[in-house]
Amino acid sequence: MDPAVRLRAAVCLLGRFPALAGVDLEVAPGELVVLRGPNGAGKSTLLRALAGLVPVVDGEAVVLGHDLRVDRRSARPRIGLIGHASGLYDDLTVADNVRFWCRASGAPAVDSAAVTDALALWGVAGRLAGVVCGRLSAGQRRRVALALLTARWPDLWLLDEPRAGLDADAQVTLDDLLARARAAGTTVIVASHDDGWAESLGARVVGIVAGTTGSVPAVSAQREPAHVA
Amino acid sequence: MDPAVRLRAAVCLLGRFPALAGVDLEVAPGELVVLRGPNGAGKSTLLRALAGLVPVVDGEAVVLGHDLRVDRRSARPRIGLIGHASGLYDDLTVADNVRFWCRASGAPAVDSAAVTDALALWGVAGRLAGVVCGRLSAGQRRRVALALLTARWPDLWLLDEPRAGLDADAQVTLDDLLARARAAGTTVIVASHDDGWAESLGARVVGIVAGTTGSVPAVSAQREPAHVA
Amino acid sequence: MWRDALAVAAKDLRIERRSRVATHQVLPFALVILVLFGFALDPDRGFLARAASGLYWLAVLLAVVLAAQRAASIESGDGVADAMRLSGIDPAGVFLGKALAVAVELVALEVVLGFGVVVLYGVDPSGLGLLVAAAGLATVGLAAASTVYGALVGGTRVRETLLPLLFLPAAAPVLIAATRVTDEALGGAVVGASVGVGDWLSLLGVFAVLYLCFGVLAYGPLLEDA
Amino acid sequence: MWRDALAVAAKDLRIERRSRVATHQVLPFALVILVLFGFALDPDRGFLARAASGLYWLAVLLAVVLAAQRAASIESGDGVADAMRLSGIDPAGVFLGKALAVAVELVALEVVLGFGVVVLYGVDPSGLGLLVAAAGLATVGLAAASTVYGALVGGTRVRETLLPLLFLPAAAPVLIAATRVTDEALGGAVVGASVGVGDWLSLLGVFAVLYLCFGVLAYGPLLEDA
Amino acid sequence: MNESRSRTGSALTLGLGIAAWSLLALTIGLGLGLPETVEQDVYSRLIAVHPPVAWAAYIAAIVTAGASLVWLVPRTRSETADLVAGASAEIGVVFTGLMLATGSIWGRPTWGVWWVWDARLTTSALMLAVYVGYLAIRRVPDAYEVRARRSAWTAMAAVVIVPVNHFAVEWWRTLHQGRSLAQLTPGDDLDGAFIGTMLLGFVAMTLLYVWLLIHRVRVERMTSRLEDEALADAIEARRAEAVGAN
Ligand code: HEM
Ligand SMILES: Nc1ncnc2c1ncn2[C@@H]1O[C@H](COP(=O)(O)OP(=O)(O)OP(=O)(O)O)[C@@H](O)[C@H]1O
Ligand SMILES: Nc1ncnc2c1ncn2[C@@H]1O[C@H](COP(=O)(O)OP(=O)(O)OP(=O)(O)O)[C@@H](O)[C@H]1O
Ligand SMILES: [Mg+2]
Ligand SMILES: [Mg+2]
Repeated sequence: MDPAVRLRAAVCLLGRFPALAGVDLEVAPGELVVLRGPNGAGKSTLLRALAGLVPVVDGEAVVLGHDLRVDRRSARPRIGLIGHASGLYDDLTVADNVRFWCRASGAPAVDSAAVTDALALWGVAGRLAGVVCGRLSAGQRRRVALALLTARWPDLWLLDEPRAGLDADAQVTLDDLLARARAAGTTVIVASHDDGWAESLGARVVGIVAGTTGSVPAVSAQREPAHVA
Repeated sequence: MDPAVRLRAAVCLLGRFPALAGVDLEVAPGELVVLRGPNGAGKSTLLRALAGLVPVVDGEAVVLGHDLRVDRRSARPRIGLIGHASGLYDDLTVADNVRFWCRASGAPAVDSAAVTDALALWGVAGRLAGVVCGRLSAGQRRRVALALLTARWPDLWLLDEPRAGLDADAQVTLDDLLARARAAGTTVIVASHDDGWAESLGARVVGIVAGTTGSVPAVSAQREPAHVA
Repeated sequence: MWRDALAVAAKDLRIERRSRVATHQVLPFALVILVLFGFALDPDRGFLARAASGLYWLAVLLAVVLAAQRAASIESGDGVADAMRLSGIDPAGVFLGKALAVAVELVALEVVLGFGVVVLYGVDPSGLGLLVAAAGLATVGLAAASTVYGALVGGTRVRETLLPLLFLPAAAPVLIAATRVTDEALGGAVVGASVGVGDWLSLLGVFAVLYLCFGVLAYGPLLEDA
Repeated sequence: MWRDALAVAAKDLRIERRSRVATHQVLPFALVILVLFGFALDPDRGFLARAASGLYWLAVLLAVVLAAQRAASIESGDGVADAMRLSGIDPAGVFLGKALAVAVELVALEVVLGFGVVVLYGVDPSGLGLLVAAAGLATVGLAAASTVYGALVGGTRVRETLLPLLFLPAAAPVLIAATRVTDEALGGAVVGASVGVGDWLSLLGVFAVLYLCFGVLAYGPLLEDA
Repeated sequence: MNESRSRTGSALTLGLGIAAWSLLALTIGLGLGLPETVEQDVYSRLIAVHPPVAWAAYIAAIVTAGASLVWLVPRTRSETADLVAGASAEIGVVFTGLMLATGSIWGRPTWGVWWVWDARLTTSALMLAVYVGYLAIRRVPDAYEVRARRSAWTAMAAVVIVPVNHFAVEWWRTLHQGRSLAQLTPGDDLDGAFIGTMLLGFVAMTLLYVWLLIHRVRVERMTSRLEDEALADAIEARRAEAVGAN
């Protein structure tokens, strides 16, 4: 059974800068992988590239059986990405956002059990449903985005620092969710700076430094940060 | 010697919503306080209110000797705020941003030792200095903001989830910085969801729930999230 | 495609209902433009009545720019463009939806502006049938074109300025054609014009169809880059 | 205050040097507007030459809107407004700096547009002294006013649409006065006009002074609420 | 095309250049030889330059669109296509400017003004605006693929102005000359002389355009090659960083 993600010497450019300068990554279906590396190493870029949002200009890149260099779009419906930004319309209420994105991303209907459960699970039902997303707190935006992911439950999850901004309670919810995902055989790739957490997840840790996959540098080794040329 | 911050039954509105509905907080000069509470409890709003960015509409609010309800501006030059947003111009390079903000915020001159040291400390000197801020990674933006704070070294620091997005290396730098701040008698108020870290700092923890200061609820108690009315 | 289009249009109109940009800002803006024309074209010489149709459509055009900017800025919210691309929603649907929303706002705008012209410039409306036909076609064309260019500049951080630069010249044919038809309808027919109303109407029609097709084809690729 | 002003102006101009919005986009846009006017005001009736001054200033006005939008959007970057307020920089300085930057761009724009009008509308320039005086005062006034309104709408998420709505009517006096003076300079003096050039010039001057003072005083409070 | 690494010239372009310039000289020579017509005296000779320039502008616009189409079709996609589109647009803007200039110079004696609000003239002016806009879009910094696709679609939309401009004279009454080729009356030798020089000029102008285009494209290709090399270095540097960090 072929891997969910296979990258070989993949290169991605942001402007003219090689944010990814040769990444090798192989993730088996149902595997949980944590990316870690110094700021600016290219974790976010890597996740966006896997989602087909950043073109891979060199090397090999296959996601869910689709070659990203040929076709960046076919894999997307089966991918969920939680990035630094929430992807919600500031002028729509939580409820309206959920309704629209469920429609758009082929998730279950908004009034289905899956959606209502997900919203309740992340504590964004009730009063919050009527609040305009532009007014939400950082963590609440995260919660809504995660609720949408939970409701959609795609095959490949790409989570960019998912814990950032989540309170203790939501962090527990997240851990439960990842456990369920693992049980359900969902492939999950997480970018995180929280080593303790990564270990507690029992995930395979992949180190990224200066746009290339390598051994995870020790903190001391990073004293001279990687991105200072 | 009167406190650096004194709030009594302080109330703040966002739109028509009482994001702060009666906060009592007293922070002695040189003290390190960590705010913790569920998402949407009002931590960010509280920090912004202390910085005079959100008007306090009721109760008592004195910061660095200035009554916020009378004058929200006088205290600012002595305050530094690291919020969810970095406050950098996307179209200017790191160097240009630093130059401008040093000029603007009455920090030491851009070529002074203080500034160059701070930039080096946070690893945003060298190559990054020439990169447009819009291209920086999440963590790199944080680093630049923190470097500016370090260079300015105001009397009251308001840090909103300062660790978010920082890599292991930068997290160490942050801890060192907070230690130095404490040694220098600088007052620091941090909002964070990372309990372990708060304890490791040996800070006084203040709990905020639904816009009011109270005892820190246990995680179990939060199962029914505070913001679901 | 069509269901997506409806969902998107509904979404945009709901946002409009909440933020009231079109009704509270674009519309007054257009009226202000009419008044400014009045100032600029020293009325004593009284061109206004005669130039009314041209000014009317010029005001519409400028208002469309604002409407399109608003429509584009809706999609430029934090991470929204990415979410849109990831959602796998049919880009053609998105295009049609957004164009539809803009068109709806435009119709309302044109009606009000019409009254504005009648009152301010003292023209007396006639040949309504013709006017409606012209306005209808022009509206579709402008909505489609502005939506396309909105997507074109959507990705860049200089939307405000780039959109008018690209859109206005492209929309010039609509401006002429609609102006000529309106002249005709108002009885101010240009003597000896080698082309009749029919040709102008068909020009409007061609423009609309052209940009509709163009949008349906190009919107996907353009979204990719946004 | 002045040092702050210079720092801010330098910053804005550096951003302009980097993004080239004014030169590559606002300027062409203004020229397009001139052409469109030619279109809309069916030329054969030939009042273009006579209406030239009005249209010129109208084009300038619309270009100012874009320039101001750009200037405002610079300050709307993530957290920038907060940083500005926290920095304790003198708001009056910020205002003067931003206005200065806009004014610099405006001057260039007006010159180029001037040539455009001469060529396109077939006016032959005369009374340069008068023109320069009018343009100078108008520029200061427009830069100041647009900056003030930029700050006024800066906080809202509907900048694109709200700014023109507020600014254009406020700038109407400039439009009228400048137009009249230009008419005068071009020798197209309106017969029997009750007010002379002097009055119009002083109106421009008053407008400029008024908005400069207003900005210096109001900018701080406006930033607070942004 | 190894030599193009060092120079933008080649035997081909040399020949082209010579042909273009000599033909141009010939055209101008003939043009000056043309009789003065009553109403326009010497200016009627501009017919040797003005229409050809205008057509060259058209060709440039069409080539831009064609190259963009080639780029948009995945199978034929190539960086060269994008470069051709860009270069052709740049040259086209120059020619459009010349068209407007020569036209205005011609208009001054003919119509008594530099400019009239005639359909042809207006659409020509818009043509300039459209392609200035296109170049503006090209200049917006972005990843190569992004920029190329965005520009390509813009070019597809922009080219519509050409037919509009061409038929403007028919679609609505205009002061400007009608499409002379359509109304060429054989046997009238004066007309013949004019038309002849005009066609000669057309050939010359086209050659000139091709010559310029080739050079421009080669320059662009060199710069892009330099960028590629710079990129390779950048990748190396980034990898080196990684090694350094471990
Ligand atoms: C700024 C003013 C002018 C502009 C922008 C302009 C533009 C053009 C353009 C775009 C064409 C190509 C027409 C086509 O084949 O589609 C053209 C052709 C031509 N122009 Fe002009 N023109 C101008 C002034 C004049 C004047 C003043 C004259 C002479 C009285 C003139 C005479 C011609 C002639 C004879 C042709 C070739 C006719 C044909 O076969 O199309 N033009 N001009
Ligand atoms: N135009 C550019 N010029 C120079 N460097 C650039 C440019 N664009 C992007 N970069 C660099 O590319 C990298 C992007 O990395 P990315 O955002 O993926 O980092 P990350 O691993 O997610 O970091 P973080 O942990 O801070 O989120 C950054 O180092 C950034 O400085
Ligand atoms: N217009 C409004 N209507 C309803 N609720 C609002 C409105 N504006 C703000 N709020 C609420 O005010 C609160 C703002 O809280 P704030 O951003 O300070 O939370 P926080 O403690 O920083 O949360 P986090 O830990 O997620 O950062 C949120 O609960 C938000 O839902
Ligand atoms: Mg990141
Ligand atoms: Mg917060």
